[in-house]
Amino acid sequence: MKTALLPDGLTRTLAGQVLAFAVALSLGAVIILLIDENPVTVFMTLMRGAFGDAEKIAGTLLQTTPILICGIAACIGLRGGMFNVGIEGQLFLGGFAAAWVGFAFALPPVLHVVVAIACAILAGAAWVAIPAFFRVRYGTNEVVSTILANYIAILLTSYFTIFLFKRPGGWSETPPILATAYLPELFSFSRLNVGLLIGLFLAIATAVFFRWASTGYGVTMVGSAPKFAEYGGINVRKVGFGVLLASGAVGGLAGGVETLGVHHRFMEGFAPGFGFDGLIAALLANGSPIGTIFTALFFGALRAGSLLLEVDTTASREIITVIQALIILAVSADLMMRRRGDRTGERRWKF
Amino acid sequence: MTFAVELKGITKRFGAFTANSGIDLAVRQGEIHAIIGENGAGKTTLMNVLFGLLQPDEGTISINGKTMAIDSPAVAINEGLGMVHQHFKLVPSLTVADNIFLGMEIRRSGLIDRAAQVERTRALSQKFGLKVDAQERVAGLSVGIEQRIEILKVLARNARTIILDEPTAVLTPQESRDLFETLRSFVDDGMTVIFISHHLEEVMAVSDTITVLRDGRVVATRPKQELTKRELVRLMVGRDVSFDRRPREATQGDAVLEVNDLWARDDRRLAALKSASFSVRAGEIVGIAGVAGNGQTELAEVLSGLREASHGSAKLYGQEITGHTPAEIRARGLAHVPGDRLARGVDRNASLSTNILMGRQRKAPFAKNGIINWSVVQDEMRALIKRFDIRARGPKDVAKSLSGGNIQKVVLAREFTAGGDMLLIDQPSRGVDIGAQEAIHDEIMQQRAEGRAILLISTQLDELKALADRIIVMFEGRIMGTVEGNTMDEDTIGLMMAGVDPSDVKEHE
Amino acid sequence: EKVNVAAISGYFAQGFGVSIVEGLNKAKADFGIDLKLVDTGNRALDYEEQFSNLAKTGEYDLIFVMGWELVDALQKVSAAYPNQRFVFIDGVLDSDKIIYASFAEEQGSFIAGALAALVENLGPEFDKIGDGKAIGFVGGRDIPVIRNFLGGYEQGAKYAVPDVKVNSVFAGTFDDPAKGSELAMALYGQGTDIVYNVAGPTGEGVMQASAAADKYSLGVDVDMCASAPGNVLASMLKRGDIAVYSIIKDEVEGKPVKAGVRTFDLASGGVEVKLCEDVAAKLPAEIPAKIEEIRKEVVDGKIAITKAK
Amino acid sequence: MEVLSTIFNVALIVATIRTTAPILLVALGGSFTTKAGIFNIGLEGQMLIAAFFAVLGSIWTGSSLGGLVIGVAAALVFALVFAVLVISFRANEVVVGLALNILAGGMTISLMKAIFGTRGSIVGRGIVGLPKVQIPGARDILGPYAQLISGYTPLIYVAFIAVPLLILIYGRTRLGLYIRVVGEKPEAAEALGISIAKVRYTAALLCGLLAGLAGAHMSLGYITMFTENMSSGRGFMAVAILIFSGGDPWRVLAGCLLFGFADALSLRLQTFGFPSYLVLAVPYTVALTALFALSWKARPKLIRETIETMQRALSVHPAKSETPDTRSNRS
Ligand SMILES: Nc1ncnc2c1ncn2[C@@H]1O[C@H](COP(=O)(O)OP(=O)(O)OP(=O)(O)O)[C@@H](O)[C@H]1O
Ligand SMILES: Nc1ncnc2c1ncn2[C@@H]1O[C@H](COP(=O)(O)OP(=O)(O)OP(=O)(O)O)[C@@H](O)[C@H]1O
Ligand SMILES: [Mg+2]
Ligand SMILES: [Mg+2]
Repeated sequence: MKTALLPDGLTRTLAGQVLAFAVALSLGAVIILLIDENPVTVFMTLMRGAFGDAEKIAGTLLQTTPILICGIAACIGLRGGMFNVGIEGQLFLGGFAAAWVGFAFALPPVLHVVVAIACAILAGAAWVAIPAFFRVRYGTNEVVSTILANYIAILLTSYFTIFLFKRPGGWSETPPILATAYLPELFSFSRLNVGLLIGLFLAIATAVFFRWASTGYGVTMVGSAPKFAEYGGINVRKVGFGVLLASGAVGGLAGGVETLGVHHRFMEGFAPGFGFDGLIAALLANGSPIGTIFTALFFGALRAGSLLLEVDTTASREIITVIQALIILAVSADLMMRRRGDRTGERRWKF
Repeated sequence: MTFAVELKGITKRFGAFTANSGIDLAVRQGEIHAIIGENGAGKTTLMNVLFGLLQPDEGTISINGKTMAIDSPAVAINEGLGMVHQHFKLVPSLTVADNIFLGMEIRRSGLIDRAAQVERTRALSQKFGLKVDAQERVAGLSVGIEQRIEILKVLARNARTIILDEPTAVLTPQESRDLFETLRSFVDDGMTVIFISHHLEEVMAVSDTITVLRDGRVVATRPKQELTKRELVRLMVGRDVSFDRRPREATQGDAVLEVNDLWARDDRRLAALKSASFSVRAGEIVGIAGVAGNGQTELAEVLSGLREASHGSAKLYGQEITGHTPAEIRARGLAHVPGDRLARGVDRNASLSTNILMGRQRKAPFAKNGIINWSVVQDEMRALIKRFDIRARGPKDVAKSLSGGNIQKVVLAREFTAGGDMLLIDQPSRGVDIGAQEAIHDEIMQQRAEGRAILLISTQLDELKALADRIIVMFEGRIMGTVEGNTMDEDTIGLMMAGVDPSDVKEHE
Repeated sequence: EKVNVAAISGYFAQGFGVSIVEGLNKAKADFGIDLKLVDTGNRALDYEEQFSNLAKTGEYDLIFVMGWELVDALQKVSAAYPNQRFVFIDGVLDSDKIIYASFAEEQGSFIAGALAALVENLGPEFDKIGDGKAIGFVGGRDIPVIRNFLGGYEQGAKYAVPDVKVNSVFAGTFDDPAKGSELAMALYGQGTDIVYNVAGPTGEGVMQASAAADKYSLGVDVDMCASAPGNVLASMLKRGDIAVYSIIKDEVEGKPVKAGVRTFDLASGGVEVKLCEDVAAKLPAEIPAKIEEIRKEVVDGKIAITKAK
Repeated sequence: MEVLSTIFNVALIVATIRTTAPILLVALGGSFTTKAGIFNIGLEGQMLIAAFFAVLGSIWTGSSLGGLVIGVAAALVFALVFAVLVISFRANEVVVGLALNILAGGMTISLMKAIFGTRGSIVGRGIVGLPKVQIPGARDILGPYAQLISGYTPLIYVAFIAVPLLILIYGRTRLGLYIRVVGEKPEAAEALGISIAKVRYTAALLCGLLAGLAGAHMSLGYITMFTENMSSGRGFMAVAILIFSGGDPWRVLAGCLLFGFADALSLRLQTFGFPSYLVLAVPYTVALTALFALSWKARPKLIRETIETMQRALSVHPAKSETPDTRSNRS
């Protein structure tokens, strides 16, 4: 994890990122040319689709929300030295739990949302609890156990949806949740809802927590120097367990926000890939919650822009996937900061 | 004449920092050439440049009169150089023979010929009198044996010039003596030895020529005969340093720490600390002597709550501390300077302020209601930098940018000001240069004068002699005996460290 | 003026979607319409924006929509843009502003089931048939539409041969032909001789497995006889191409399609079972006759088939 | 009993071999990177891109071998990009791996559209699949059990033969030794002039080679077609197996067989009327349970240790030897 960037370090980083972007975009342009489209049109359409008008901006933010919340979940894990690859599964279970509270119980308006969100959080935390327990107690690698748990979680929610709670008729989805459980929308013209504010609040709260809270200091130390933390009197196991649980809880929250704010029901396979998008966003931001706001926004804009792209040009969304991947690759290489063959700084076998 | 190694005008920079600045060094064939200098003087850097692990920014290297670019250790090895590194570079999961022949495997029809390697290892081991078991895995071998393997590795490559970076830092006096005998025999065979050390006695005892580095420059290269220990120190540090026993007044405080029949296991779950009993009084320094790995680390870890005791009791101010967490023991007044400072003592990638906060991140004035006040922490760090003479630019410096001795001072500064009246200090000057060592010793004596109880674990007898009121000697997890500070006899302690009972010693006398 | 058509779905790559794209392309070639295909991907979050992006332009005379997961977005956007005409393929919803093309896949599957059961009933005397008296079904995901196929298939099988056993399994994915092949292998290994696949690309694995195991398979949606010549008994065609083509044809010919339901069933040729010629040639003559008889009864409504929902 | 014999029979073992092979191939590839100290989460993408290009190559060249070569080449290109970014530019390997997975997904679909004008699947169109290997005489000697060893596509044999081969490589060849050293103690390699970067590049490319074979096996051997996302998580399973096997070939084999067996078994369980979604979760649950059970078994064995300690404590008294046991205390 990078420590506070010095001003000149910052400019160098920014310059590096800009360069990386330029490289990725020119590669992308070549690919677009290859499929007989005009790169300028494509990029302009992307921009229009992401920021063209208020509605489009709201659409971008709508796409950003789950990536942001999942990104925060990843950040929490990364800061505490835990690699939670299971955000995807926690998101699905959280989404289902929130939907279940939403349709199965009649509660007064605000309370209904609170209970549903609480259940989503609980479901996410519960789902990661067993991998977390084995991680801190027996050292079971959390990457493996959470990857496997993802598959189970997704199949499990499908089972719940189709075999236990299917809405009569048509598609494999639960009955709609009651209006009392809806997350309030922010604007009349978009499905953008308070989920975004929850995400932003969470990002800032997490950043503040890690920066200023005594407990946050402990978590950071456990993540970056576990032996030092143990020596300093921090209960490394407890913190590790707590970190995974918190990360899973936020993952569950992401699912809850999606079902209560956007879909108003749970559909089988409703949000594939958000967990991984969040993880990448967090990793690109180097585990910084504030940085994750920007990386998530960037991913959200690309996704939102690509929706218009498909309608307005003959390019397909997969092209955007390709460009997105190129940008991630280029940015990850951090061209300016670490030049090839540069032996100073961190030893080169430490990745 | 031709030199085995000749460096001219070597300059090596790390970013804006110059670690080596215009260094000239000429090593004659068949001599033992010592390089000394303070922590961070640039000794290791220079050797890494010579060995091709680092590329100099300026300067030339000649080996046996041939000027060449050494851009990889492979080139250096080819030219007959061999290096035993400060931190050994052995692969734990491989056997001794595999380690020795790594990079120059003996092969038959494309496959590694293990039998031949073992055979050759045995032959080498015999020829140079360095005993190793060729087929054993390196994991779990003692440091002494690891060093033998490192030397065999060098010899197997037909090195004519051997570089050793702080070879004795981790050895027992006996092992060190053996090592130097070996080195002598190499020189007698016409080989050349370059070695780095902080032990001036050692340097004076074995070397032919001594080069002193300070701040990345050569301040002197002279034959040993022209130098005294005192002069050497002055050259290194730029001032006089005393290594005498520190003057003290007798104090008789209450017992602060009482250890009774304490047992503990090591990481492999084998008994490593066996039935230790002793006590430490306020205003007293109790030293624990012993070769590294004889239960001292486990003792320190049990007392600080990092390791479970399997049996027995340890009381701090009359309260049992076994079975309690490090946080609880800290809260009762224990401060701990860990032996392994890089892994345990600091977060190398964090700032000094962040490091100094550990253990008191919830305490006023650094935090209130669980919120950290970073400006107070930074002020504190600034004060500590001044008080402990830490060579750092400021509280925001990253710990790993400091040299080993200065990192140690940061740890000491944190623990000495943590408010605990029981100080548990493990290896305060391991790898620390004379100058810094003196400052650290002053500070420890200061703590004693303030009435703190101090348990000082050290593998360096000089250090214990200079500081401790009593010395407890440990061997294989047991306490072999206790020696009073004023009547210390180095030979007795040395024998006890080697596991010989003092009563037997008397009989021999 | 040129007719401007858009189609939106996440399944253009899979059997039924392929037949729809075929129909659209045919219409484009025949009538010179403008055509825009939009792939929704699989994230529910995207659907609504994709619909609005299409509807907002007001350029499209018709927007074809396929896939039940799009229903929610469709209904919302259709309410927001009341003048935009949508054609929902493969089902009927509550809204009366939408044009529905409804397929009776249970009818086609009924015939497929009957055919499989009858062939299975021939026993070891017939090539590649064992004495297990069991037929199989490999579904993609266990979702209602696929269940409807399975329901019809089972009913048809039991109708034709009451004591035939129907083994049904699901791959849980439409994208894993290897798994489809493995599932089919498992079924064949358990004495099942004929397997009906309703699993998109996963089902392609079933077809290939039938060749590997030298058993029979039944294709779906499009003509799959070529997938494993000699091992494919028949394909249950769900003629999405006919549906979209006929709707566009009406539009082009100045008979703008109006909201309401258009049914594509056995009677209208919207679904049909097409025997593969190579295998059909070897079948005893009474089987095609019996199948034709059952088909008539279904068309005439003499056989009631329950739809699974 | 009858139920049992319809499940547990030769066909189940044959199916296990088939389901295991692709994961085994890709996991053995990952073994190289794992041993060399690189965490390669991009196996899925390498496999997918190879599957696609194998089909493409098979169509272009009209031969399965041509397809195989082109598929592997594509995976090698991906492996090279991974290596350049991770080894030379020191990018975060998880980010690069995940991004390459995304890239593979997007690229295969885009290329499919560009070349074939469709998305989804490529079936027929002149794809030549790999032939099945019939071991001569197997049927005469083994009778119905011949299918255990005969009649698979060649890459299945390659997968299983690769296990002892990798053991040989790691144990007896210079390259294998260097890969292990670079992963375990890079400083040691560097100090002896072994180029860490070169060894890691080699490992990454060997990984690409095997992942490429795995991908080609998916689209030309297991079945003969390409479909979007057809690697279907097998690369991720391989990553999971790699982490808990540490890249050790025997343990990789054991992990893959366990998963392959659970997979093959669960496919058969479905016919007994269990809900498909739960049955489909069986392989993952089995793997997860095995993982937990293994780590639970590795827990400190308190009782045994206590006895050991007591014995040592009773027998050991201060020794009087000249050479003290200077056990290292570095952890
Ligand atoms: N890779 C590096 N990047 C930046 N600075 C470095 C690097 N290696 C060494 N330095 C700095 O160069 C200086 C000289 O280091 P070197 O290791 O040569 O000291 P030394 O004389 O061997 O000290 P010691 O006695 O503590 O081993 C130190 O200040 C150190 O912090
Ligand atoms: N110094 C080195 N640094 C990095 N890799 C090396 C080094 N020396 C050898 N290797 C690698 O080890 C492997 C074996 O190298 P070697 O030079 O023994 O090849 P070889 O003699 O052709 O092997 P063989 O004859 O056994 O097939 C090669 O992949 C090579 O890249
Ligand atoms: Mg040094
Ligand atoms: Mg040193």
